[in-house]
Amino acid sequence: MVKVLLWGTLRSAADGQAEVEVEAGTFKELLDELASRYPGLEPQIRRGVSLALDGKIYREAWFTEIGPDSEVVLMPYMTGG
Amino acid sequence: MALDAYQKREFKQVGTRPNRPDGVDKVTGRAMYGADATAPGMLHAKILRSPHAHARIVSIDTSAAEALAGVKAIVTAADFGVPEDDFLRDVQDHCMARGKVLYDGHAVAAVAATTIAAAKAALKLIKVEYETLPHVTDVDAAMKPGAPVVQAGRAYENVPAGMSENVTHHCEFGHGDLDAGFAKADRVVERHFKTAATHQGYIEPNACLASVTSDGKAELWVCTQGQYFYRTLCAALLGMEASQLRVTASEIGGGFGGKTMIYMEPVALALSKKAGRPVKLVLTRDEVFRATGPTVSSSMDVKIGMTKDGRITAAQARLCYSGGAFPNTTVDMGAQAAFAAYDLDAVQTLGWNVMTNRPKESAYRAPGAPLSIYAVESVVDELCQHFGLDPLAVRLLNAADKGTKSSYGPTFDQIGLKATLEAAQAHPHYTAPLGPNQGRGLSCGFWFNFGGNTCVSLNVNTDGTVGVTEGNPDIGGSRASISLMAAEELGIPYEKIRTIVADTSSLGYNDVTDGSRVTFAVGLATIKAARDAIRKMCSRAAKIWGIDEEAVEWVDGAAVPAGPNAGKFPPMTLAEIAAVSAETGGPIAGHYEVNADGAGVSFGVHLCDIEVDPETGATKVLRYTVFQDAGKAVHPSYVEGQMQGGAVQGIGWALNEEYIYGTDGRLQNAGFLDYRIPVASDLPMIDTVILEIPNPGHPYGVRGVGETGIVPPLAAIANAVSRAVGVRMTELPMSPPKLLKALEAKG
Amino acid sequence: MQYVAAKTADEAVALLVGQSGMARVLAGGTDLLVQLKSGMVEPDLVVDIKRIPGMKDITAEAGGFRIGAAVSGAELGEHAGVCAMWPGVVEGFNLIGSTQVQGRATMAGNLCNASPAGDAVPSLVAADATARVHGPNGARDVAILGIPAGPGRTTLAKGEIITSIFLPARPARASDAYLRFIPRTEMDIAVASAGVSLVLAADGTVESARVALGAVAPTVLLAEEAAKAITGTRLEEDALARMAAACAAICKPIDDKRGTVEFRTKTAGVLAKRAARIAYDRAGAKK
Amino acid sequence: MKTIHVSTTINGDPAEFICTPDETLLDVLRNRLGLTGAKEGCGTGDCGACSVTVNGRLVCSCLVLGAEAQDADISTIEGMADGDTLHPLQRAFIEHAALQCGICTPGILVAAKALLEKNPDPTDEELRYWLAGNLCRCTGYDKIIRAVQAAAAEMRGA
Repeated sequence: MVKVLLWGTLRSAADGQAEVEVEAGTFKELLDELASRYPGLEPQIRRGVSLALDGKIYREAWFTEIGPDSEVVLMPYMTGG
Repeated sequence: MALDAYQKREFKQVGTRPNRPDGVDKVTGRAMYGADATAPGMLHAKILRSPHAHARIVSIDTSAAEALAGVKAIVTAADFGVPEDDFLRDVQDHCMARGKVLYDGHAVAAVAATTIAAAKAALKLIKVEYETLPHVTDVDAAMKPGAPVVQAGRAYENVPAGMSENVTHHCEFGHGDLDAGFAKADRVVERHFKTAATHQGYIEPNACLASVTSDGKAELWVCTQGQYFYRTLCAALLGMEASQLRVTASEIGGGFGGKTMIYMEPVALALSKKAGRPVKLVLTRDEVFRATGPTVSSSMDVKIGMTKDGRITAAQARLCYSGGAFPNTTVDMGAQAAFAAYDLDAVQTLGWNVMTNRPKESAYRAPGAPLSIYAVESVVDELCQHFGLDPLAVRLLNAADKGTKSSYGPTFDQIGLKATLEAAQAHPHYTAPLGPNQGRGLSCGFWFNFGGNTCVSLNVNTDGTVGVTEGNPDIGGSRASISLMAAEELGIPYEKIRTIVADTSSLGYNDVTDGSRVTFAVGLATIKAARDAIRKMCSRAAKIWGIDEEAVEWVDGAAVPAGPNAGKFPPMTLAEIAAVSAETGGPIAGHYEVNADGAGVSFGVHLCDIEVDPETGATKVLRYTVFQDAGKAVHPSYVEGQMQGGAVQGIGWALNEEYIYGTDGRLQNAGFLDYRIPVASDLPMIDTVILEIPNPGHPYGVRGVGETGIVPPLAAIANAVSRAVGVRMTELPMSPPKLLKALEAKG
Repeated sequence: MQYVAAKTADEAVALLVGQSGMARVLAGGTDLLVQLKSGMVEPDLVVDIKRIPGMKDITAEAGGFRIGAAVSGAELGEHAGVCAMWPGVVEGFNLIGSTQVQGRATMAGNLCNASPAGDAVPSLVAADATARVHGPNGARDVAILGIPAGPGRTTLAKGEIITSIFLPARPARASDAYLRFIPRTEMDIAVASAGVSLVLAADGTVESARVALGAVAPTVLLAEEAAKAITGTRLEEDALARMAAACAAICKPIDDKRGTVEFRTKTAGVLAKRAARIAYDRAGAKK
Repeated sequence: MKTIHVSTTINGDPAEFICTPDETLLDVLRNRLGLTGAKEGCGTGDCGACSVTVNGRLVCSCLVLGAEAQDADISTIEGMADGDTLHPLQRAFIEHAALQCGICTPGILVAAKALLEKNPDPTDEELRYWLAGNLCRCTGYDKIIRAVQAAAAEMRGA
C-alpha cells in the first residue's frame, strides 16, 4: 500500500481525506486505482496530473516505480513558458 | 544510482563561453525568421477580426470579397469541424470564432489573395452581422452574480455550486492548522492585490507560411517554440495525418511562452488547402496584442502571520486569475508557487479561474507564479518593516530547505534557496548606501522547471566532426549549450560539433521549448546520445584491436584499452575511428529518446534599488542584482542572459506594462507605443550572480534557468518603493499616476 | 493613392487645391505613415514637400532663424546656432520619438499633426515663434498658437501648407527649456509638458516670461497667469508655487490610457516649475 | 494603384525597383529586393527592428515610403560586413552574447554603427538613449551595451 497525498480540491472526491492509501507499484497503477476507487477524481486525472515522488516531479511516466515508503503527492499537470 | 544522475566531474568545455553557431547568420541579417520565407505562387493572407468584446455572429457574407480580383480563398469557422475534445475545440475557437466572438480582436474570417493589398481590400468587403452582447473584462466583475456569461457550461466539477458561470476552475493546496498558526502570530497582515494582464512582447510578430497540396501533404514554416506540438494541433484541427504535415521551425524572434500555442496556423493551412497555393500569414503588431499571448490578470488576497522575531506562523492566499475567454488552469501553478520559498507549518492557497472577454491566455515565463509571489513577498516585506527586521534575515529564518514539506505538498530534495539568500546577504549591493527617495527591495522567486519528451540524434561524420540533431527551437543560445555538452562528453573541440534544430519529419517528438527545459532535457539527451555513440566507437576500436568491447574505455576523445590486461594499443581518436567507420561496420550514430523528469526546482533572489520622484510618481531603477541557482551554467553568458532578460521583463510588469480596456471592452493600447516595454534608457546594468548547486537529476547538474528570473522583480520593486517613500503599492503596474496618487493619499 | 514629390511650394499648393478627395502632405512622415499603416487615413494624394528648395534649410534671419518645414530633428539638433539661442525649442523637438524618428520628424509636421501632446509645440509657443503658411492666396505668417484648432485639426485652409517656422531674435540673458512627463524615459507620448521662455533683467529678475503647457487641453495652452507669477521674481519658491498653481488652474485635461486628469494637472505645474528653473539657469549662464 | 519606378543606391550598389505609392521602404527591401535582414516588429516606428540609414541618417524603414528612396543612398544590415569580414560591432555582438533570439539584432547593429560614426566614444547613458528606439525583449540590454562599448573601444584603437 502507498499513501497518496491529494491536493485540497480533490479531497471532496475522496470522502474528505487528505491522504488515501492505495495498492499500486507504479504511477499508472496508482492513477487507475484512484480513478476506480474515487470516480470523482476521474475528470481531473483525465485533464492531467503530475506525480511528485520523494520530492521529484514526474509529469507523465506510467511505469515510474513507487516503493511502499515513497512520499507520493498528486499535483496538477503543469506547463511552463 | 540512476544512469542519468549527477556525477561530480572536472569540466573542460562546459562553463566556457564560445561563440554561438548561429551568430554570424544573426548579425548579418541572413537568419530566416517566420516572415522571411517565400514560396513559388505564394498568396498573402489577412484576418478579419471582431470590433466587439462580445457578440453573436448572426451572419457572415463573403460573396463580395470572393468576387474581388486577386482573392483566391476565404475561410470562416464553417470551414473547420467542431472538435469533440474541449481543449482542441478551445484552441480552434480561439483561432476562428464559431457562433460568438468572445473578445475584441477575435478572428471571424480570413482571406488569401495575390497581394497584401487585395487581401486587405477583401476584408472590407466581408459583411459580418453582429448582435452585441454584454461583456465583462475585469476579473472581479466577472465573478459577481449576474455578470455577463462569457461561455456557459464550462465550469469543471471542482467549482463550488452557486458561483458565476464564468468561474471554471477551483483549486486548493496546503497543509496545517491555519487558525492555530494565525493565533500564534504577533501580527497578522492581510492585503488585497490586483495585477493587469501583460504580453510576452516578443519583437517578432507571429508568422507562418503554409503549403497544402492536393495529395494531402503539407508543409508549415512557422516561428514557434514547438514545431511538434504545432503539428499535433494543426493536424488534429485539419483532419490530417501527422506524417503528412511537416512543420519546420524558423528562427524564432522571441517567444517567452507566447509561441507555445497556435493562433493562426490552422487558418493559413486551411486557406492554402482551399486555394491550392502556398499562403503566407504574418500578424501585425496590433493583432499580436489583440489576439495572441497575454498573461492572466489577477485579483488576490494574501494573509500572513508573523512573530515579532520574524517566524511566519501561518500563511494564506486567495487567487482569482482570469485567462480570458476560455477555461484554463494557470492558477494551479500560481497557487502552488505562492509560498514555495517558505518552510511553513500552516499554509493554504485557494485559486479560481474566471473567464472574461479577453484573448485566451498563453504561457509567459513561469506562468502564474510572478503574481502570487508578488503578493506574498509584498506582505512578508510589510511584516519585516513593521517589526524592524532585516528582510533577508527573515527570509533565511523561514527559508525552505532540503527536507522541508513544501507548500504544494512534496518534500524538497536538495534546493539552493538558502545558499542564494546567503549570496545576496554577502554581496556589496545589499549594504551599499542609499540617497533620499531611494529604497532597496528584495524578493525571492521560484519556478518548478520541467523536463519532458526529448529526442536527440548525434551523427559521427567520417572526417571526425559531429552533427547533433535536436528538436527544440533555439530561443536564446541553446545550440551553443547543446554543442558544449556534446563536445564535453565526446572529448572533442566545440568547433567540431554542429547542432541543428530538426523539422518534425526528421526526428521524433520533442516537447515545446518551455518550462526551462531545453538545456536540462535536450542536454541530458545529448549527453546520453553521445554516450551511445561512444559505446559504438569503443566497440569499433575493440574490433580493430581484437579485444573485448568491455576492455575499451573512452578517455579525452579517444578509445583506449581499459587497463594493462587489455593489451598495449595507442589511443584511437574519434577522428581515427570515424575515418574507418565504413570498413568497420558502417556509419556511427548515437541516439537517445526520453521523457525526462527530475528537472529540479529553481529559486532566485533579486535585489533592486530604485528612486522615486515624489512630485511625479516616476520610479527609476538604479541598481539591480540577480542571484540564481543554475545547477551548472553550461554557457554562462546565456545563463546570465536568461536572468537579465527575465528580470527586465519583470521590471516592465512591475512599472508600466498592462492591457488597458475601455468601457466598450476594446483593448486601448495594442501597440508598442502605449504597451510600454522597458527601453534601453530605462535601465541600469543587470548584474548577475550565478550559483551552482548541482541538480541531482542531471548528469552535469544542470537546472533550468529560463523562467525564475521573471518572478522576483514585481515584489522587489514594490518593496523598494515602499522603503523609498513609504507607500505600499498593491496594484500592478505601479505606473506614475497610481504611485503619485498613493503618495498624495499618504500626505 | 498617388504620390507626388513637389518641386516648388506653388506646385504643392496647386496639387492640394486640385485634389477633390483626401490629400495629405508628407514631410517627415512619422505620423502620416503610421496613420496609413493603421488604415486611419486613406488619402487619394500624398504630396512630398522635402524636395522643394529651401525646405531643408536653416537660415539666419533678422537675428533669429528660419527653419524649413522639412528640417528633421537630427538636423536641427546639429545646428549650433539654433541650439545656443533656443535650447528649449531644440530639446522639445528632439524628444519626439526615437533616434530613428528624429532622422525624419519635422517641427512643422508635429504642429500640423495637431496632437495636444506634440513635444515640439509648447516650446514654439513659449518662444513666440511663427509659421509661414503658403496657400492659394500667397504666403502669410501665423503665430504658432493659431495653427492647432483641436486634436488632429488645424486652422489651415484647403491647399495651405507650412513652409517654414521662424524663431525670433533673443536679447542677452534669455533662454528657454522644455520638459515633459512620460512613464518611461523615452518612446512615449507626453502625459503633460511645459515649455518656458525667459528674459532676465540685469539684476537677475525675470523681465518677461512665456509659459506653455502641453497635453492638458485640446490644444497647447499659453499660461499667461503663470508667466505673470514669475515675472519680476528670481524664481523664489513662493513664486514657483504660484506659477504651478496658475498652471493647474487652466488645465482642462482628459482621463485616458496615458494619464488621469488629476495626474496631468499636478504634473503640468511641476514640469513648468522645473523647466523655469532650467531656463533661468541657462539665461543666467549666458551673461 | 499605379506603380512608381525608383532608382536608388543600396549598400553602395545601384538598385531599381517598382512599388506602389503606399509601399514602405521596408516593404520594398523585404518583399521586392529580398533584403529581409530588416525586420518588421511593429510597422509604426516603435521598435526599431527595421532600422536602416537613408543618406546617412538613421531611420525606421517602415516610416519611409519606397517612393522617397529615389536618388537616395541606403544602407542596410546586409551591407555592414566587408565581404566575409564582419564589422567590429557584428563580431562584438557574437563574442559578448549580445543577442538571444536575434530579431532586434540587425536594427540595433545599424543604429549602433550610426552612433559610433557620429560619436566614437559614447557614455553608457548616451548609448542607451540613442538605442531607446530599438526594443529588445530578450537581453535586458545589458550585454548589448557592453558589446557596443567593446566594439567602440576596438574601433577607436584601430
